[in-house]
Amino acid sequence: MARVGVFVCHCGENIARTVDCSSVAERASKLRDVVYSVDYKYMCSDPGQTLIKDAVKKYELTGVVIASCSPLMHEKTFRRAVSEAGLNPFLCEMANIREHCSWVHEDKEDATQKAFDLIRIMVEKVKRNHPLQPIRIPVTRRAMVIGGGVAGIQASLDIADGGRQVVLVEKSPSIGGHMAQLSETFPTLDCSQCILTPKMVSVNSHKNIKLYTYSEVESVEGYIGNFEVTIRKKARYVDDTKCTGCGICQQKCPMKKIPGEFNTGLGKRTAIYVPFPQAVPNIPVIDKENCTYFKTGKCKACEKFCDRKAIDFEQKDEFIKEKVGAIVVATGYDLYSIKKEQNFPTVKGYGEYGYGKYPDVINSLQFERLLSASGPTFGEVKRPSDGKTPETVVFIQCVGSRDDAKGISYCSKICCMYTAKHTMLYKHKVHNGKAFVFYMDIRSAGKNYDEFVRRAIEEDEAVYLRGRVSKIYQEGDKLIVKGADTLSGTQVEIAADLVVLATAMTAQSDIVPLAQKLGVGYDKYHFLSEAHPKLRPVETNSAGIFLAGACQAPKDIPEAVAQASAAASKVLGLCSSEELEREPYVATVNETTCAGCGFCITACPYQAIERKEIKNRNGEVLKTVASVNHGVCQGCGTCLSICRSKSIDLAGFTDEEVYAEIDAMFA
Amino acid sequence: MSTLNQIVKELLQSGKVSSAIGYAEGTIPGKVQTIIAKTPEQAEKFIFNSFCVNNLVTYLTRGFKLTGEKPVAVVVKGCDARSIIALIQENQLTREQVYIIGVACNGVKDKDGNEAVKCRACQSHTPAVYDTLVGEPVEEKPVNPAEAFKDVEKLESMSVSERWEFWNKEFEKCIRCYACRQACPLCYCERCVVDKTTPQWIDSSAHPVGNLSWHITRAFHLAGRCTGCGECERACHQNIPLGLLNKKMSKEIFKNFGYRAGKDMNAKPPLTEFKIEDKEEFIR
Amino acid sequence: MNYYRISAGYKELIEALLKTGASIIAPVLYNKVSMFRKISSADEVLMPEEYINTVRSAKEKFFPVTEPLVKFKIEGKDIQVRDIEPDEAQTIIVGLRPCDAAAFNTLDLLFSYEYKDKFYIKRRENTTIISVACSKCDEACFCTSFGIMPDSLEGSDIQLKTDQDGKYYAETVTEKGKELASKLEGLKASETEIKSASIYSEVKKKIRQPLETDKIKSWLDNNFDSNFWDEYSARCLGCASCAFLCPTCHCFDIVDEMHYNKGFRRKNWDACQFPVFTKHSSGHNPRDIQSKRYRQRVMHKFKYFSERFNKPLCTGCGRCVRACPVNLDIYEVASATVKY
Amino acid sequence: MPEENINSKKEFQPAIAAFVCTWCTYTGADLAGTSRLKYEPNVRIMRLPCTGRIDYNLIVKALEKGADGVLVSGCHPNDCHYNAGNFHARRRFTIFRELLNFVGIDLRRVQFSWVSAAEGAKWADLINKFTSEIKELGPFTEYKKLSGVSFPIEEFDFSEETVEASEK
Repeated sequence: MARVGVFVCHCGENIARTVDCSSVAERASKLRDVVYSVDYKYMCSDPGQTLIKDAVKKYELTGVVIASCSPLMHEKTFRRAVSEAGLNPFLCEMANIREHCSWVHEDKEDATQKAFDLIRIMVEKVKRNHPLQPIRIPVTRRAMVIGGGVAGIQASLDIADGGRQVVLVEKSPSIGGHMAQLSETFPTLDCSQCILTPKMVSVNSHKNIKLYTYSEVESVEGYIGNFEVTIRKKARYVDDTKCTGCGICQQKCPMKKIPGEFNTGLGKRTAIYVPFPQAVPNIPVIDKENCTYFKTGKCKACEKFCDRKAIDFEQKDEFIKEKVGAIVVATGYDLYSIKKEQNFPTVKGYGEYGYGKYPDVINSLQFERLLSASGPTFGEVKRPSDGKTPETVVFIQCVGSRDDAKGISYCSKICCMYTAKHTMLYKHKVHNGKAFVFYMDIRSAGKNYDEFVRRAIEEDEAVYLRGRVSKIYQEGDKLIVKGADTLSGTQVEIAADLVVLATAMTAQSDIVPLAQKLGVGYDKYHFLSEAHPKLRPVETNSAGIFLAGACQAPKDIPEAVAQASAAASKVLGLCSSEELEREPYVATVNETTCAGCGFCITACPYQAIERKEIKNRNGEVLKTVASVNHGVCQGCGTCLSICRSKSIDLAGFTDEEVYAEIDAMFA
Repeated sequence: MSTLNQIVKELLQSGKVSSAIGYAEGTIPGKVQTIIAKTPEQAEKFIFNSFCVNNLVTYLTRGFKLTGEKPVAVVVKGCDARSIIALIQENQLTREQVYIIGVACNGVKDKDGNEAVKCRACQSHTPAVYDTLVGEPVEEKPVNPAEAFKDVEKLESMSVSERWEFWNKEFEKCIRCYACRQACPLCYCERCVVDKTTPQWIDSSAHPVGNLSWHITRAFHLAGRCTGCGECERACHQNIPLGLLNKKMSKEIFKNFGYRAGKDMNAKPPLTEFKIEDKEEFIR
Repeated sequence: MNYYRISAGYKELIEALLKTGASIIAPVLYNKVSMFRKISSADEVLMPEEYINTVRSAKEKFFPVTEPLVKFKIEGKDIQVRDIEPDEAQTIIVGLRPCDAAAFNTLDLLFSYEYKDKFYIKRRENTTIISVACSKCDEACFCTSFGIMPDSLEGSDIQLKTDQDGKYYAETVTEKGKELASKLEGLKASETEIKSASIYSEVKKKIRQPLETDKIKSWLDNNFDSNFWDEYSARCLGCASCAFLCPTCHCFDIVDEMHYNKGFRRKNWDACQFPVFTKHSSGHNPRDIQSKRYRQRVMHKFKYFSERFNKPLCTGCGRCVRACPVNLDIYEVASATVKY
Repeated sequence: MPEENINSKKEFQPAIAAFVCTWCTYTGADLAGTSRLKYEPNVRIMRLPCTGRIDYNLIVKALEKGADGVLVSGCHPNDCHYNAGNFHARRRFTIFRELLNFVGIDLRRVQFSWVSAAEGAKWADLINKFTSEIKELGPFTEYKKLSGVSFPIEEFDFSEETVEASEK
């Protein structure tokens, strides 16, 4: 038999002014299964809590209803109190007679009646409550970072410095990401490589970081604290345990005219290559597509000259399993490809600027390479077509960005800044050069950002034209750029030597399969979704998986780094104890009645429900049912409403509790 | 082309299937019987005629324990095939577990000998999925969309209180025999929610409250799933127009989410997913 | 035997019945379904020619599909229980077929066996049964298997019969019937005996060959574990159409329905074809598969009930045959047992 | 007590059930309280984790138990604490409403809203409007009639010793 105690709080005058607390307590004492009922001035005060604790013991209460303020205010307080008296804290419920009653109603009679009703409802609920225990999940106290750009590097270093092991997975042969390709960075104009390379080296040498380059995530199993990730280590055809990075193989490779990815196609590389001189690790890979041996079966020049016998043409992709407790996704971005063929069907190409048709119409990253001291022109600005130094350069902003027609409605955020930087760096290298910038708006919010743009205009004499370019065509060795200057209301025609398009940042072309493996949502632009846009910007809706950098949205370096550090701190928080404790509000499947239709599996926002085979003693599968992983379940109860046979129940809000509440509502 | 009987005989003889479910002559006029044949000798009893209105796919649900590792053969019309697709969608069946003997159908009759309601707007005279087909595929004639939902629209044009009267008069007859549920190929729950007693969400008594609650439940649980085979209504000896409720649900599901049940084995049922841009004019 | 000549037609008889002040239950077509309902005018009734048998049997008038037995209230620590008493209204049920009238005699045995069901018994006492002999039958009828004829008097207080001219005669069977007949204004005629019309013997010939119920019973005695059950019941859908329409099926469930602190304990129809019927609270179900449940139905009809009450639990009304969605015909099954 | 006041007490007081999610609407209703906004006292709020948890059964049961109006309220789209519970609920109720309407239940009695944790004022306003709408509609006599037959609650005055049969 249930023995319920009711404790009616006056909250000073806050409740007592409109609710006749003593009469409510008196009426509550007559409710069935209520064995003790009392009112008191401040239930949350020390004497109030003592009153509750004493009553729990004296009357051997099996349930407690505190009629006072909102449970969001004091549920924890009162549950702690009853638990100190030896009662399971989840056998304590609150009737909200302050926020939902005394403060919002004026008529004392009505408010008193309502307060009594709310108590009656909670008495019926608490009678059906089950004692619950917090859920404890063991935590594998190491993390994985996917993506070795600046965000991934930062997150890895922070976690590793925090004393936890990190597995860093990078799909290309070297870490570094897009930042390694940049010449200088805004707004300080410090050399990108100079600030990044030391970090890359630290990653390689850190005792807590295990680095897998030229590797991809194959599959992800498990849940928060307990992920098992399978990594596909792609065949490099170079044994990384033997290679010293001497570089002789690259010198001897006969295939020397392959457009290099690192130099955005502007420079050439060999078939066996290291993407750039500072690559980490400094171990080459053989590009199977372009290797003479793989194409014809003859050559092996690299093998012949390798003293260390590190070349291995027989190497196969390797699969490695890593157990981690948390995952940071830092996969970065792709540059909008401008061409007709796009990575995502929602995005359209940009034919009008002649990109791909005129060699001297290039994108912003290509211009970065032209500016870079380590680039194909060793930092001299030379145009691709004939190597001439361009004397007039037109920069066009918002190529793709903010254009609904192209399927990219968002602002790519960094283009205003890097275009300003481009004009400055260009002017510093080509003193007589003229830079024109077509822009829609200048967005330069950020520390020292607007000052930077002003400098480009005022000191480095970039000409900013507010308007769009309608057409570009070739005339002799000039590119004629036709556009509008909306501020003066005139049509502008500029004969340029080089046109640089500030192309949009888009999601990684291969992000969707990864997002699906991780169970992380993404928006319509395929940027990964954070758990809450304001309050949980680093978490995802899959517990234990965090975001860093431009995989979530366009970001500049400081923002990416900041988010990476934030993600790292989340990971370190998660890894700070051996077990994770969670509120026990989780769903459980009645396997006897479950018909295994799988509707809950589809509907669960957390992918917390999986299939489970029910077998007999002989190991034969009798049926397949749904099974909730309590480590992943967040307790929303969506599965419960989807389940037609009501074979799922949710602790804390069970069907019986809810039914009883409705039954008591208008009694 | 082989006849139905030859096909069934061959399947049972060769051991390709564990059993074959089909139609056989009934004991009273206008009724056909279900036959679940296990031996080739029984093959000669198989028939197909305009009284074969039953949807035999119901026998593929778990309660009948006919499906297993070896496929079970079943005679299906175009409309019935959609129930198979739905069962596959809902993990109750795999395509390999069933050998579909499709029959090209020119329409079947209801219990009064009239063309069955479901045949009037039929667009699947030939099953969309089968392993072998008996008869020539039937050409689909265009159906007047206005015709398809005429009965639903008639009710929609009534006032709310008229509809309330209408349904309560219908539900009043319900004696809770659950023939509607048992005949439905998609009511395969191991324990129907109406049989759940802790708590008893739906009163089991055949009084007005219990009956309304049951019929709301039945219709809603089939929303987005019902393929319109009409078995519920056919099984109801109290002549409650259950199909009307299902049809209304199908209409709304299609109108709001563009989904039709029993079309795509890989589709997600509409109430298990959502679109961010789903309409919400009704929300204040 | 007493016969009352009814000079007027069927409707006049109904009108005369209405004038007695008793509540009159007769077959009507209610919202597309033929069933027994209280009428207030003779125009509502289905004429005997209009139905072979009603879809719903008249058993629900004594044993309703759902009815409260007791009510209770919990106030604080106090629980109060009150019995509910059956109403005492005088009732006349008219227009049932002999098979249905006979069914009441069968149900009487059950509801007065050991526990006396006051609701059933009280209503039965206060009711006069006027059956109508069958001048037609259909392919589902098999009453003769149980010794019931198109003009059997078993269970009737009065039976209406017709001659070739379509005139009705009332044959009074019981004292209750006689008393009622004597009270019917304007309908009293000479107490002349009239020879049973030949149409009934003609109808009898059309009815399915009688089942050999004794043979069936002895087969059932020995074949509880026969494969027969699997073979024949594999197609049973497990609905309760047969049981719920049956005039003799009488299983019920007891449920408590509550509104917070008030409750009714109700008696609801139940059926052995439902999986939950025999499900224990442990989860174990002795009749876990449909073949066991269908076997129970046949056994109860032809064996168990006979063993206790000396008559089978079936009157051959054919409702289950007509209503079964998959044409699982108990006549066919019962005949097949002995040939198996 | 003035005459007018007595009359206003006699006015029909509807029973209103509100099923709300913890994170948005319940918190929003708390805010209405902390802001001391005033609204009609007829509503009984029931806290659930998410609108995703609010099955149609809750609505039907509330009507069976005597509610004259039912309100379901949760987080605005994209604000769901559980990301998608409200989206699932939205689909479910889009269809469920149509069913209720089709069987003849006046949809003015069964309403849905998004009330965020910041919308205390919206909550107070909504409850006032909803209460006055239900007052205008009057008691849900149609459903109460069904309940009257199924569960004649007036027969529980046990003070009288004569107890009548309750069927019919």
